[in-house]
Amino acid sequence: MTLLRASGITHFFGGLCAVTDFNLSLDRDELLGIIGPNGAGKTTLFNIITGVCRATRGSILFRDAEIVGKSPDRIVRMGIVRTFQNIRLFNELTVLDNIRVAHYGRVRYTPAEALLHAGRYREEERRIRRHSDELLALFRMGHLSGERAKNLPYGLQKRLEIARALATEPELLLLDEPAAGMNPREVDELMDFIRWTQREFGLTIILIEHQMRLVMGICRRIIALDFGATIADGTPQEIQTDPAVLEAYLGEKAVR
Amino acid sequence: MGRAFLKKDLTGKERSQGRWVLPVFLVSGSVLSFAIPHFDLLDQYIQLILVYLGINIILALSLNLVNGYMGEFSVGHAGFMSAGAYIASFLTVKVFPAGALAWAFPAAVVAGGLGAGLLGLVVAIPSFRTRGDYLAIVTLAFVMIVKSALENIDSVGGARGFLGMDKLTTLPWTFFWTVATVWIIRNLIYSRYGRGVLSIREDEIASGLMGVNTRHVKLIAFVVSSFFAGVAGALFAHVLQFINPRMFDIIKSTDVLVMVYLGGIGSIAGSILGATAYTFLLEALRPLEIWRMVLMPLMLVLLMLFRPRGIMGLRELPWLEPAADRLSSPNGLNGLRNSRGANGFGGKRKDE
Amino acid sequence: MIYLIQQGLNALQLGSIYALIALGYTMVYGVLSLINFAHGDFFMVGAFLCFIVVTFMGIPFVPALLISMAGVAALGVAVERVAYKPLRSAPRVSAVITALGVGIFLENFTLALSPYPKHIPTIIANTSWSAGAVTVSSLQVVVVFLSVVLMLVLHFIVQHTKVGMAMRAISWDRNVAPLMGVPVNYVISVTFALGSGLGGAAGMMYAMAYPVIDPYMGIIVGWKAFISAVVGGIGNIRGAMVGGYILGGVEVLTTAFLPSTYRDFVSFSLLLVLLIFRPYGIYGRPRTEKV
Amino acid sequence: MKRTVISIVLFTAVIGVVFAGCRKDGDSSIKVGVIAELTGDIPAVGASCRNASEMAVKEINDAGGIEIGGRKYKVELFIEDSASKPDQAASSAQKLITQKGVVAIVGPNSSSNAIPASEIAESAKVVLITPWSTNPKTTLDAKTGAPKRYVFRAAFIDPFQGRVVAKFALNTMKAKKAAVLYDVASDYNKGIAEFFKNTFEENGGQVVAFESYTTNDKDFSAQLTKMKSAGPDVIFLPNYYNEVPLQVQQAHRLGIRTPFLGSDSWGSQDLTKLCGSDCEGYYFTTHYSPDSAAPAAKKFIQAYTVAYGKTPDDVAALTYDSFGLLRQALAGAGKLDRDSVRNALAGIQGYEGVTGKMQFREGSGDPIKSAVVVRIQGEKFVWFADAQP
Repeated sequence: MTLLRASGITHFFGGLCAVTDFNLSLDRDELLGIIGPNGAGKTTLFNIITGVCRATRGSILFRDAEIVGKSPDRIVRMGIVRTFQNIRLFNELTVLDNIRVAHYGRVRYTPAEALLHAGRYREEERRIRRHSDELLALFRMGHLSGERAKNLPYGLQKRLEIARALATEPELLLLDEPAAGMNPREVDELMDFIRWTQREFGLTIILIEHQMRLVMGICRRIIALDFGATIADGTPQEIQTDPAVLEAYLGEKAVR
Repeated sequence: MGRAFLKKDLTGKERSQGRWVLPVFLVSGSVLSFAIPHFDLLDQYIQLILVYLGINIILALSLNLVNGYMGEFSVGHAGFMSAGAYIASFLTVKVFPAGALAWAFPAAVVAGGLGAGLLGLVVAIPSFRTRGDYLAIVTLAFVMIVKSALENIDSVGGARGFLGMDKLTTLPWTFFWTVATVWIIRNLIYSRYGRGVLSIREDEIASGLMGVNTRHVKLIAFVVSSFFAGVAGALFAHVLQFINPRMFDIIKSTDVLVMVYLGGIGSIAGSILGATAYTFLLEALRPLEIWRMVLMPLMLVLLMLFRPRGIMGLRELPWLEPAADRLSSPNGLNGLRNSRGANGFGGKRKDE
Repeated sequence: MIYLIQQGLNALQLGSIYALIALGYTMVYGVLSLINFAHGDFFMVGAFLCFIVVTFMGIPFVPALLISMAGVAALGVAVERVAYKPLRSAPRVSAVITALGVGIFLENFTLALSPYPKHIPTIIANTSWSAGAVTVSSLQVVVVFLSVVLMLVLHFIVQHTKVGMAMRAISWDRNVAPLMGVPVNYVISVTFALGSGLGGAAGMMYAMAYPVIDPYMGIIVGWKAFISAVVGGIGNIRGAMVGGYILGGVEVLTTAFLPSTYRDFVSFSLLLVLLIFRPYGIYGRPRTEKV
Repeated sequence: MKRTVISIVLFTAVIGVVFAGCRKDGDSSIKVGVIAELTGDIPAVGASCRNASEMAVKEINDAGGIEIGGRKYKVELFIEDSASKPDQAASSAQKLITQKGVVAIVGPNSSSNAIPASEIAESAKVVLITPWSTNPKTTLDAKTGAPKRYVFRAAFIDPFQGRVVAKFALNTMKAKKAAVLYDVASDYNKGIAEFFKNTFEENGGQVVAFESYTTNDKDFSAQLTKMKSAGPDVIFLPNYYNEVPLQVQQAHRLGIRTPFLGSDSWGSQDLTKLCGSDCEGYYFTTHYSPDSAAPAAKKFIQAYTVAYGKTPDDVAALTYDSFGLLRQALAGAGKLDRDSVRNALAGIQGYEGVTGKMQFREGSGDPIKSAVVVRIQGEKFVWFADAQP
């Protein structure tokens, strides 16, 4: 069953074409990897899907609903959420509040109820609270819930960022270079963690990554981008042997 | 003030202490607010200062919502205040019958707040597109526009000012509105909108990408903030019994800014403290005459150097937080903690 | 038509002064991202220095200008060292509030010394030339000419000297610049010296053009110059100049063609409209955030 | 928890100590409060007010005080800064009344400060004399329109002066077309400008330009250029002495040669200092002219000049007269209670002050006094004509 269908996505950055004619049909429960050298348009693609930038041309259907042109928060409520290449937590807020912020779109009470702490407020807040506590416990961060996010070590900040994304109750999770700055042992842990998360939360995941080991290790399907254009789409084995990829991506890497 | 007083490491047990402070304060405060003027427990001068104090708390707290909690830099508070002052005064003087002022006054105050809130809506819209310094300019220009407009409206006296208001702002009313402001703004902060406000301060883009409707949140924050600025203006007009456009110039805005940043951004207790310190110091330093105005900014600069976020920056008195927000959750974390869960990645706790 | 030319000349003079003060704002902002709200009061100090130097020491124009500039530059550097430097890593707004405090302090300190307005004696022979019904005064010429010269000098320093390059480097990225061997503290001091020095020059010229000065003269002019800087695109030198002339032009033209009671109302509304269409000013670029 | 309580207690205690103030029982002195704009946007006004107050009180005390009911009382002066903010003016008044127990208050000066302070004085039944406030509403009850009982002023009010100036322009200067430049944000300037316009037009004149600016503006060239093209016979500047020189100089620079006319706000010797020769030969209406003043006034002018190095401006003169009125009232009251003082003040017949002869209109706090027209000659203000509306 198709969850996300992108067709003809094109995005210009002042004359420069950051993404050209990107097409994708993503099934539920897939774990898709996107690779490509720096500047290939991977993050731009995420920005388009999440509504940060608006595609110049093309359409993206998520569960058969158009998302191009919608605001980021609408898209989150529809069930797409992402993490960031450089961690972007709410630094001065506590771990718990970082999680609770992400419940914004899932809360049903009106501003008036919020101002008066009346009506559905209490019940909903209790629910958010319980959900957040469970989530933190599941991520083994329950004991840290009162800590300010900025005080966490790097690895825990990454973990919190994923937990925060999951608090929005997404169907599709976009991970932007989750393994950046990790040593091989941590990458192994991360691979387990991503697999576990996908299973536990029933997610579909798109992953941008430079660490080939991670991508090849957990993705069953990989798309390779170069200069905004899709140059290959297939299983890890196919990608590894694809001449275009070798030339554009691995070739470049070898030179480096 | 000791650390125990400002607990920031949140352990449930200590948080639950001091719960009695709030109810005791509310009850004794409301009794006193009636008793003081009735039995003349304090002289008129101190009563007047207490009224100013209430108004200043309302102003500081409402500005803190936008500047401290949301992290914008608005200097438009004087404009909202003047809107509230003029609307309420116009109503009590020219519209409501003189005999009905007892019930009409609260209505006038609310109307003043609503009028200011409406202006807040207008100012919020540019905040969708711009932030920081550009928004500061928008609000600065807003203050000048409102002042200039008022100078040109002859039916409210133009530059000569508007008068004829009765002294309707009593101590009980001041107390009521101060408590209402603290309560409602606290409620807002400890709701999903309040967390949205905080997340905008921390990282607006990430906030939107975590599902926060940033436009909606900004609108609410601006409207609530300007509503209470309007309320403060209405109360102010009915204690001075005279208003003119010049009272609400950019200097007034900077006074409120000083209160907010003195007391501490992102803290209700901070705003209360900042407004209190400001109001009382201004009066207590009177014997210094001109040097009072030299000393005050100097103290502000020194405070900023040693406490850049203000006295209570980003911290809160525990008994101002709602009971439901306490960290000791009914489920008990320990039960959940190690039952099942991620084979964590990402290293150890910092303190291990 | 003659009326329009005359009003245009008026706008040019007013705009030059706004532009000159706006430059100080923009310099500091460009390098430090700090709105130096005390700048209007630096400007006031410049005018008072000019008063002291000219009245009590009888020093002629050019040295007086240099003394004013140097004095205010020193003040700017001192204030930066004492009050702003410790706050470089603090939240941005703390420094802004500190600046506000420094400004109020300067105003009231000057006031405590002497509350009465001061008169600046004539420094430059005041002659007017008339061409038909259009009148140009020597003062107007001096103010506009000097402003333009100072702006050009500043432009040269920023674009073509080593220290200017360092300033641009810091404004580009304050964290990376020191790694590239840029002496940050020194460059920031130079920035403050330049920005404040310009404020001092503006104060002196203002005092010549409008020779009655008082301790609060910097407040409104300062805010207006800040508006000019933002309208032009804060942090951008060309923007500050253009913004100053726009504000001066708008103020003069609304007075010229509309009832002057509505001047503030109309001119600030116009500026707001401008900011709605160009939210980051004329030369400003939004700081695009990488996601 | 203990520390919480202790902190709160300490905080309250500190505030209590601060506000308990010193409540001395000074039976042998009369307490008089002064509210002056020492800081804020008109510090020069506050400074003059304070100087004149201190001088007036020193004079009284050097003369042994005021005799009331056979006993000599010295005057004890309490000066408060209103920071030129209405709320601070109100709290100053309240503090003087309740904590210092003053018999009377002199000040505040600007109407926007005087009105809220007068409300407080009125409700506490304490005499308040504002030296300088010219807004007609200062002495009137806003609700009923009737005069306040305890609020007086030493200056004449805007409508009076507006009419005087307009008549002078029409009849003496023979002007047909007038232009006005005024500060729209200041009630004094705006008030006189409007009353001038009304009177001038009612009597057959024509106001060809009615231009405004905002407080703290220094550049008036746009407005003046506009006036120049309207071609008036006279330009009326009801503005303060620190702004007038700029306006006149800029007009001259623009080639305007029309005569200028002013109001009592020109009445500071600083005007000629700031103006240089630019104001030569212009007229303004004011309370008194130093050369024609009464001997007592001359004595004051001289003493003030010696003490403060400058001739007294209108604020100083009016403050001094406020004290003069108060002194006469106290001496005539016979008793020191607030109501007797009030009645004695209201009943003063023909007080001869620095700013001329005055007495209060029946049942009102506004004085009846005459205006003079003064001509600027060199450094001096020279008497030109007495003026009645």
